[in-house]
Amino acid sequence: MIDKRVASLAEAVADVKDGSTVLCSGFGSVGEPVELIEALHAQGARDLVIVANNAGLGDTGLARLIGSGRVRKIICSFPRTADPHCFDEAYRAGKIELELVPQGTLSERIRAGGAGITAFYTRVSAGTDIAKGKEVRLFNGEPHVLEEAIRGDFAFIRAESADRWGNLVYRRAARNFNPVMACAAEVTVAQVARIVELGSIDPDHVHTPGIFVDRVVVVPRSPRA
Amino acid sequence: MIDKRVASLAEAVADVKDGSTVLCSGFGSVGEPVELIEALHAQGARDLVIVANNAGLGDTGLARLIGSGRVRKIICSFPRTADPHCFDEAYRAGKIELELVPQGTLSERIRAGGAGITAFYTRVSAGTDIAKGKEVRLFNGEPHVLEEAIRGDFAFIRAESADRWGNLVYRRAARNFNPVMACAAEVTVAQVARIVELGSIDPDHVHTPGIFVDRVVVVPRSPRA
Amino acid sequence: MTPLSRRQIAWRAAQDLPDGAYVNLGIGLPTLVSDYIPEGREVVFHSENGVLGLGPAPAPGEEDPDLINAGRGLVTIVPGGAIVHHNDAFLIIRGGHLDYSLLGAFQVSAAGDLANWATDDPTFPPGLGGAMDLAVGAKEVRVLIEHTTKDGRPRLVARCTYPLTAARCVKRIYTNLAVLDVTEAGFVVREMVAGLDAPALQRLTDAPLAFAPDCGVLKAPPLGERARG
Amino acid sequence: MTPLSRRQIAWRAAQDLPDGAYVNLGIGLPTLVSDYIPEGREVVFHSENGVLGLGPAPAPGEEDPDLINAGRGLVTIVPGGAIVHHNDAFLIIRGGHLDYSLLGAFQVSAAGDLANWATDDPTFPPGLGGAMDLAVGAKEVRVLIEHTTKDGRPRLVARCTYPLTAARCVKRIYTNLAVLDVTEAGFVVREMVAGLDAPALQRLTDAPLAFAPDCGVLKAPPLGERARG
Repeated sequence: MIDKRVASLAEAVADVKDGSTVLCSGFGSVGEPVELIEALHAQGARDLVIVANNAGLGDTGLARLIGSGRVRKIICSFPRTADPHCFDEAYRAGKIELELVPQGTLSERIRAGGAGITAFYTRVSAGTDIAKGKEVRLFNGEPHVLEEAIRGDFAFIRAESADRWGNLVYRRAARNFNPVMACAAEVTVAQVARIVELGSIDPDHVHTPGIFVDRVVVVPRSPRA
Repeated sequence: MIDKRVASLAEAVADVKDGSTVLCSGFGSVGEPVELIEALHAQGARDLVIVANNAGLGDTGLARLIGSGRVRKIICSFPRTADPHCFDEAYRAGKIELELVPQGTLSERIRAGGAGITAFYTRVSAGTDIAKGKEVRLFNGEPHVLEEAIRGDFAFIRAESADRWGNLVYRRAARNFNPVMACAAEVTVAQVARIVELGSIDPDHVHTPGIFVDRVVVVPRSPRA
Repeated sequence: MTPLSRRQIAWRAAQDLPDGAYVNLGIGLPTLVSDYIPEGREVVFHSENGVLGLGPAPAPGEEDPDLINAGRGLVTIVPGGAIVHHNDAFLIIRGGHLDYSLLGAFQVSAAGDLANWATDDPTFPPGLGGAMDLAVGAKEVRVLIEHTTKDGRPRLVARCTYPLTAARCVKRIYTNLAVLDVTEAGFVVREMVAGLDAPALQRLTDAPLAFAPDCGVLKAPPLGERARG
Repeated sequence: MTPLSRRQIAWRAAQDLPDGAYVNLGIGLPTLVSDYIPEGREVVFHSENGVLGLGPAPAPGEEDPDLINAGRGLVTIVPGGAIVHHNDAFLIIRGGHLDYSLLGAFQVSAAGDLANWATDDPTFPPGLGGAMDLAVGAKEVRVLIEHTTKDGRPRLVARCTYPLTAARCVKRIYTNLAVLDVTEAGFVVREMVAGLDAPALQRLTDAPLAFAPDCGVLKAPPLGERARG
């Protein structure tokens, strides 16, 4: 029997080792698996490489992880969200390495990691400072940048509902990076608002099939503010 | 007002020119826009390049187009379906050029065409006859083949339902190549079993957003055999 | 001479979007554009975080915390809207599926070069977001921008001094003072606000300006800050 | 000596699939495997055309024309199943998400080379399908194959004479006569049918065979053609 449910957040993140690469979904706080990241903070792993769109806001989730000095490097597109003081302080103090990637290239590199595509050529960033040091090649007379796949040791994602096989359904714009990151890690851990019966999700409406998901942990949504 | 409905199959394919590249969806006959292809046959365009998984079966759809000598070249993964006599005859007579592509590479090249990814490296086919003449490059010591994007002048696809914006919903395994090909052509034409009211498809359940679809023509499903 | 307000710049840009257009709205000024589409037109707004059919800000009490735009502002989704994941949101952008990308900017050059992701302040962490993808991928890139910085320096320049987002990508610019096209010959002014003359606009611009023969008056109706904005 | 039937080969391969495995079934013999998963195990079958959770053939009257497997046979979908588009079906394949790929073959070499897409007959149009993707992408590739051709020539060979699908990819082979692993040292026989001895099996194989110390008897229950098959 396939049952990917785990009993606690602590159990869900227990085996993240120092030095791991962790893909963290979300666009700002929407779709962010903030409780998983908080559990990782409590677990204590250090020297992490984080792949995310942002670099945390306020003092929770990614921001706390960065503020506590656990993150060696962040690969992201937009570290400047509302109140990014944890990242800002670490960045200004030279305590965190930043690899800045255009958002679409970031998403595509993660997808490539999940899809068995080792590298690809894109026009995005050609001729800019971001392409410095990267291979550039002409196709149809236009410069293209070679970009390589990204994979995680772990992916932390967040969904609205799941069945015990790990089939996931998202709500509205909380989908964002979740289906992409779910594909691209050795271990994908999903925090979900609720568990539904196996077979209750129409196969045509599954957003992330369970084949991509290793662990599911329930974190009820807080009441809407 | 956005209204992508066209009144007839003939109108939907009227501007396909001789020499066009046409992406035709379907896996065998499931998800195949057979009435659109029949309309193209009636329209008379010649010297076509067809991109499809198969090369037609029996005497309808792609098979008829090939049998009538309208197809100069086919790019596909598996020409040998049940009763492929139209393709077989043309192939044996040297009347059709065949570019054989692994199915996943075919799908990925089409997606790349839709996604603005000009080329990519994959391990698939490295070291085989299919990779002959292609650029091979080592990543992590393993040979990879460089594959380039495919785009169509037209994509013919098939869906279960559509709204007037061209948002599409598929049923079960009839989804197959449809969402992929919808993205990768200058003009995407969808035959659909029925039109539904704008707003009646849950935004979380749209399979192909209307941004990819230029024309929608209704072809009721024939009663199930 | 009365410069346009930020909302009036957004209003002006909205008037040029044709019925049926698919349009991405970048962070900042552009996100205001969706409030001002003329009656009777259907324009589909795309947001890099996977929303197609972005609607106006929600009425009080109708906020959905899972529905935000690229600037993390709460939005609605219109009938006919669709949600896609991030990778498909950028397939749409990079694959040339958007008719227009409306972007903010620090600087735009007379060649259409765009700089909108980093300044020359090394202590200010840069932020790319989807700007590079949008600048390269959309069929047409338009910029909404204040004509000068707060301390009066031109943002429309002969050459960008800030790092580029993409070269030669901007086709039209809406500022608080003028509407300009970027042509092979550089900036061409299509409209400017009443009370401003050509020499005055030129003094606020760091690249030679040409003026269209039919150069018109840039005007917009009075627009209050919307209660729901 | 009684060789296994095609359904018995499928049955034998099914016994080795562990609970929770994600498995692709190739065209032909492998598609029969889903009928024979032991009671109490949940194995999720994937089909290249975008079905996860492939179930058995439908009961008469319950056919769904939109639900087919890679061989175009009508199938069902189990509770917990999911549909994906073709590109995601191959993301799953190429991205290493499948635990096992079960494939048919024309030839397999002692090095694990697989040939299953073209013969040496130039008038026979070749067909790749998803075989190259599956051979490279799955965590483990297993082959189901008749031990010899209809006219008695070996299919397990020292070197493939037909064009390769992929080199060094096959780890285990189920034939009508034996179960073999492909090791660094070549074919190792794990089981063979009763009544067959090592020299006899060697004569039907075009590469040296080693025999596992615990080499067992290959057996399968009698299996009729299922009414619903």
